[in-house]
Amino acid sequence: GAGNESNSTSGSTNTLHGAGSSAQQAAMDAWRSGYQTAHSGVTINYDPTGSGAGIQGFTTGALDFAASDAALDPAAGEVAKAKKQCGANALEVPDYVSPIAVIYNLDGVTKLNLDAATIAKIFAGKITKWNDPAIAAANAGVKLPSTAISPVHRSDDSGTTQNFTDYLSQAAGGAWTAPASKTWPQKSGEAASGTSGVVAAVKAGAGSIGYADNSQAGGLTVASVKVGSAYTAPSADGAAKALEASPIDTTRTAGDLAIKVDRTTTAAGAYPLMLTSYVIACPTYPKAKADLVKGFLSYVVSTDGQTLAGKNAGSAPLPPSLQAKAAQIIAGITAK
Amino acid sequence: MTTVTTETGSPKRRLGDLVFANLTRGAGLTILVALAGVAIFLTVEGAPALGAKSADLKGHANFLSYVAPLVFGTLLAAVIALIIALPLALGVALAVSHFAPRRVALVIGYMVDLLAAVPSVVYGLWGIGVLGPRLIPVYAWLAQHVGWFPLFAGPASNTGRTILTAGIVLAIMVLPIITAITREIFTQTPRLNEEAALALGATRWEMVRLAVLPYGRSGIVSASMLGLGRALGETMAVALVLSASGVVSLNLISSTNPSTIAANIALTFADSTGLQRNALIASGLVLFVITFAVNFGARAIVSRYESGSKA
Amino acid sequence: MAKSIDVSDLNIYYGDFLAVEGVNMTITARSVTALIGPSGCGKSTFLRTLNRMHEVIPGARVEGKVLIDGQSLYDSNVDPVEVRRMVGMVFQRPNPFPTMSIYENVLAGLRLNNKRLSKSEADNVVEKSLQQANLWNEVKDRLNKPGMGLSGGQQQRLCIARAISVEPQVLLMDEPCSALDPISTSAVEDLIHELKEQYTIVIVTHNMQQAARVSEDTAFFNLAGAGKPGRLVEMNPTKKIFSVPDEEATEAYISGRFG
Amino acid sequence: MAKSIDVSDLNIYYGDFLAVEGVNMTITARSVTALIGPSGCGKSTFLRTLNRMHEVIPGARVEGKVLIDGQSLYDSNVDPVEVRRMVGMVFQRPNPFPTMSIYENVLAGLRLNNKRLSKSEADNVVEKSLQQANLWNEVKDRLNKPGMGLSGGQQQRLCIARAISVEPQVLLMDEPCSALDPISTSAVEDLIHELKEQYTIVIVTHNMQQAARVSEDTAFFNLAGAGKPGRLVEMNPTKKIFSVPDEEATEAYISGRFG
Amino acid sequence: MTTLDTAPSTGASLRGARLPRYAPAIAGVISVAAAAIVGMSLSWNLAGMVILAVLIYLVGLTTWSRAVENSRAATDRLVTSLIWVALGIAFIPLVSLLYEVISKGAGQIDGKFLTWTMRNVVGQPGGIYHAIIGTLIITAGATVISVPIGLLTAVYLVEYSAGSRVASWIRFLVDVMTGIPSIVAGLFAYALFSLIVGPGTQFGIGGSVALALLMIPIVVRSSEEMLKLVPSDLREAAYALGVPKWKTVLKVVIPTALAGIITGVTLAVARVIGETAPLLIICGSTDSLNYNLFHGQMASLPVFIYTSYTQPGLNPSILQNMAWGAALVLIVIVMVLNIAARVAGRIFAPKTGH
Ligand SMILES: Nc1ncnc2c1ncn2[C@@H]1O[C@H](COP(=O)(O)OP(=O)(O)OP(=O)(O)O)[C@@H](O)[C@H]1O
Ligand SMILES: Nc1ncnc2c1ncn2[C@@H]1O[C@H](COP(=O)(O)OP(=O)(O)OP(=O)(O)O)[C@@H](O)[C@H]1O
Ligand SMILES: [Mg+2]
Ligand SMILES: [Mg+2]
Repeated sequence: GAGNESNSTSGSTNTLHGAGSSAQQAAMDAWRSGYQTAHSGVTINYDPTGSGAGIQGFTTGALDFAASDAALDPAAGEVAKAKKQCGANALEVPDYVSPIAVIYNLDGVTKLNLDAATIAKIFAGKITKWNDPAIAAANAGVKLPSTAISPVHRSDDSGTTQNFTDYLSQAAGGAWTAPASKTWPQKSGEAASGTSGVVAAVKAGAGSIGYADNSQAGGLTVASVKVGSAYTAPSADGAAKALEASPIDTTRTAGDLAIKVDRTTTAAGAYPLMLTSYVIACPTYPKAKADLVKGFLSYVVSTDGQTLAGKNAGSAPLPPSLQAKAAQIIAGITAK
Repeated sequence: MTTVTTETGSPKRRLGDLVFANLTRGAGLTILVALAGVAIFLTVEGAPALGAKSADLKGHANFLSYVAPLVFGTLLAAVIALIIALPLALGVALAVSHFAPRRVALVIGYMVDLLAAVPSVVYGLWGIGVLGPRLIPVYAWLAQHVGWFPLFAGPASNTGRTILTAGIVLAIMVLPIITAITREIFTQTPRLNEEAALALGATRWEMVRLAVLPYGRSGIVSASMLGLGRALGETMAVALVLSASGVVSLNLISSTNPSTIAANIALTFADSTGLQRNALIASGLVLFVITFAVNFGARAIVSRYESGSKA
Repeated sequence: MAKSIDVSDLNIYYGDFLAVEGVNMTITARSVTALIGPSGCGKSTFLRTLNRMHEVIPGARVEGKVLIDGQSLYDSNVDPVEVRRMVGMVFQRPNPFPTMSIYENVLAGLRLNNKRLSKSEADNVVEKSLQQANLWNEVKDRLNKPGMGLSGGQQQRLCIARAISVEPQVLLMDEPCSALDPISTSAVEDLIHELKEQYTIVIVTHNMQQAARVSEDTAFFNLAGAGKPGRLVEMNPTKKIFSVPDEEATEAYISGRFG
Repeated sequence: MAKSIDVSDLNIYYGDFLAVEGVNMTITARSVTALIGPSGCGKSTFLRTLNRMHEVIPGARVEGKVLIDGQSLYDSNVDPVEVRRMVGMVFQRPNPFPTMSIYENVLAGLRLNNKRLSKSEADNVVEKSLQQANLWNEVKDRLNKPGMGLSGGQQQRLCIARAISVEPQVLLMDEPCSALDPISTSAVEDLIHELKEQYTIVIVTHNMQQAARVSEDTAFFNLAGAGKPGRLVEMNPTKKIFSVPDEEATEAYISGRFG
Repeated sequence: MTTLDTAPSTGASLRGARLPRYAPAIAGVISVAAAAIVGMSLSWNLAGMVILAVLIYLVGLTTWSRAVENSRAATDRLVTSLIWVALGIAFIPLVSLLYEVISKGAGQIDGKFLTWTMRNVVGQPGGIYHAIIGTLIITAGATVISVPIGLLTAVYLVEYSAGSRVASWIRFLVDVMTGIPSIVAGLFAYALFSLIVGPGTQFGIGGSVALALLMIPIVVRSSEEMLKLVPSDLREAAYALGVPKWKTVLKVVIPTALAGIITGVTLAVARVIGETAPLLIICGSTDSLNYNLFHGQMASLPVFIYTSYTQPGLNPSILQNMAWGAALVLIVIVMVLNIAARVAGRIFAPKTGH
């Protein structure tokens, strides 16, 4: 047996299976480890297969819970399917909030200000040189070279792309015409798989710019984004503030905390280019599982859990009001 | 006069033969069933994609226009790989079988096995981390000096993650397969034929041309076929290395490249649902059909050679 | 110009195994020399050292000298390819090239020399060689069929045709007739008679009568005992060997009372 | 109990190619019958029909009858495996099993037919068979070495040992001596003499002297012409064939003046 | 020279025109020197100089040989050189790759790395025991499925089919099967078990089935080649001893071909053991140990490498370094298999020499 596994129980009934958002993986690892350490004999599997697969696995009953970068989509029938699977309206709470950084690699430029329209034009291939007047205007005093801009995007489908394009389509005025989508909508620029792929590509290519989860921007220079009239650098705090400023979707049922993120907020210090991710579960479970699901998810949204995620995944803790609501919803999980 | 005509295999069979023959035939039929299973599943699950809307097809109007650029990219990458790998592989195989001293040949053999032992993911990591960056200046040079040639039109990628890089990585990955098979065939060349050539005063290369290559001809074709098959379907290395934008372009050195079917499936399958997934499976079916067609062509070549030599 | 061959103190090894030991022999130009001896005594092995075919077997090597017209065969600056072009060989087992037609098989050697042959020249060579090998009549209607489709004896005669088509100066034959019927055999023997006018011929044979019929000189090889290397017991004019051999062992072997 | 063989109106085909036509022949039990004839006339082909080895070649088939002691070989309820167990065969080219040692090669026939042999029984069979094949002295110290490591002649004698170790009732030999030296050849001939006391032996040979020495009856095969099938020209007691043959062609062939 | 006008005139002397034995070495030294001088004066980088040196060598040696020897010798030298150049080119990536894997991976490997799993390990290096075990179990499963089917099919094709139509179909479809992309095999297994067991099922045996689908054609093809190479002489020898066909196949034909068959199977294992795509779909991933092939997600080295590298979390270097370590372990496992197979191959190989 393994040196660190005395009584591995993978595959037994003390096991939860979850899958979905790959953005949540680092946080999930921390939560699982924390929970498994505190409750020996419990195994919680989490497969970062992607949000869509997570929801699908959940609605077909293959999973005990799912994590998704987008709330269940009523239009696509996801809400109804989840309801059918659970026998009642599914629970859905945000558990993971993380700023998305615009990262770049430009020799000698350590600080860069960009507004949403400029970012949109860069990624749409309309601005092709770093010393373009639109960039220069926002960066007085910075010596911009004439290097060609090489925008890097995700080649795989991802929640990061979904939130990034959502931001562009809401905040860039008319500069970005495509709707939000987890698939990159342009046919130009460099494509890389996974956050680490984007980070690596930006690191490798002089003049590159890309977007990635802030926690993984590791070592790269990060642009500040125009919010209101100021330029704000990505931070956990800023993301939490932007989330706080966003309304909850009131068309949803009581257990469904879907949030309509306001990308155009002007609240001071807010950073609206961020990703909000949810955990989805049923309100009732078979007896053997109910306590386990309730216990684990409670831990996830607890202050401890959120702090741990912040430490290990660089995410922003949920704003207190939201956290309280989430905890209350999860506490309502019961045994069948 | 009673005339009895006996065909091969008499009617009376022994029990052992009966059991064993049917066992082996059963194994063969299992393969047919498995293959039919794959084809049927892909067809059934892929069929709904024909009715998919552009929202499920990354903005393409219908499935055909969705899959066409992927087919193009798949073929392009595989052909680049084969063009690079085949001469190298034959060279290595001949070195092992006929040119290197026995000890050296043994070492080369181990090295080739080592090359085959490297998992495709690692090739992907190596392609991004080592090969791509090394090729940046080469691509810049090509774009500058031979940019008039459509293959090198540029602008050169500044990360080196182009379809040419992917092709090179694929070439390295299929090299051991082609080498291993051709080497095996080459070493099996009957000594009698090799000696016949040498005794006629053939140089080593002439002996190879006279006795070894003709003997290995169909082996070379089937080895290339295996290599091509792997290059067509290779997933992870391409998914990691290639900067795929889904365009149709013969430009080998820019950062805007065609994607391949397999890489596209790998990158988007997990996060896909409903008709998107059907479309991916249908593209898998297309890939399947392409490999089928490639193999069909290769078989035709092989059988033409064979019938030509026996007649 | 045919060549004489001088062999002195030749030891022949397969790796560490000494197969043939201490051969000293002079083979006269424009004559036929027969090698006889019991199975496994190293006749084939010795024969192959005369055109450096021995060294194509991994680990095989020789010690000693082989001189062809005074030129050492094993000198470091001698090209084995040249040697083999000059010293042709016919093997114990027929070995036509399996992918080639009969026609191409005969021409294989000439084609190597980059000779651009016109169709009619090639046709001539093929016909002449096949006729010399007494095969022409049997195959003239299927020259474009594969050489492997022939019977064993036909294949062997095809190989002889192939070897003589390049007109070597020395011709080594390792039991060339062991798969041939008497008609073909006597045709080959006639051919040997013709060729020795120009060429030096060395032939291994198990057939005493054949040795007596075709050769001027005969060399008798034998094993000193089980596990011991083969060696040359006696070499003398064939007439003498078959009438009054110097050695007891030779007489015993030839008369069929052996060991 | 040795068997006599009756062949009537036998046509032998390779696919559509008629190789041998209209053979009628009676082979006496407990005697040696030699098959002679020029290369390609179908001696090997005919021989292989006597133990149904012919049919293992794809497309090969026969028309006509072969009776062994009155039993038709080609009846639909006859098991070819049984036939071959009863009618042993030695081939033109030596073919020892490469994965087996000399010892195992000799025992292959018994072992593969599921005979349980004690160690000492096995040792006896091996020694006896190898001695009969005149190979024992050469290999007795390396019985566990691979059979492929022997010289051509040694390999052939190993194959003879293998064939006789299962004590067949008829023994077919396709030029068994063509790769053997005279010593081994005469040992094999002696062996044939011994065996014919019990067994029926059919031997293909190119060596007239051998045919004359070993056989009671001789069958002469010939081709009626190029491209025509081979056929049996004459079958008669060997003495008669070699002195006053019925057919002109036979005499021409035997005396070396042919066609 | 009286009668010789018909014989090849080059045969006049054995010696004559021949480059010295060390000619390639001379040519090598000269071309390296020339390339270095040109390269340095134009301040090229090493790669440029090496390419130039190779070109000078190829052209120089061939020209020299053509001038001194003859065109056939020159061609022989050119081809020989090209073969060595091909070898060199083929090994550049191997050396680079091994350097990369070893330099990044070797430092990772210690007792903990090999005996721990990733269970409850966050933000610090853990171990890959679960992935090693998973890979071994899944691949063993695939081998157990594919070798009997593959070998028996090959026997059918070579020994029993006698050119039947079914056989030509099987042969043809096996060829097609070699082209099945691994990801399609993964999709197949996923769908199969979704139907049999339930939607979205992920477990080890699914991976075994997917890998077996990839292995079978390789096993069939290589075994078929090897069986075909067994001389028909041997089959006839056995038949003539009255050995039934099936026994001939089992006791004579297969043993003779065994070395080649084992090599083929090993190549097949080497081919699939590093497959990522199908396992990603059908085996999922877990950070805990799972010995049960038939239940629960199972980790495997390739998937571990892929997920660790692409989703390395907050402190990317930890998991990415572990990925390199795991890559090294995977390569070593395959090499050990290879060597074991070679040893086995040698043991079973037909013995010829003394
Ligand atoms: N390739 C080889 N490797 C090792 N030993 C060999 C090889 N070929 C032959 N020998 C050994 O060398 C010795 C001489 O063999 P060789 O074939 O020269 O005999 P031979 O006189 O031609 O016999 P035969 O009349 O049967 O053809 C024998 O002991 C044989 O076993
Ligand atoms: N496997 C085969 N397929 C087709 N034709 C064959 C085959 N084997 C032999 N033949 C043909 O059948 C005829 C008889 O051949 P066979 O080998 O029986 O002659 P043979 O008398 O034994 O000759 P040799 O004395 O040379 O051994 C020849 O024309 C030969 O080309
Ligand atoms: Mg010999
Ligand atoms: Mg014959």
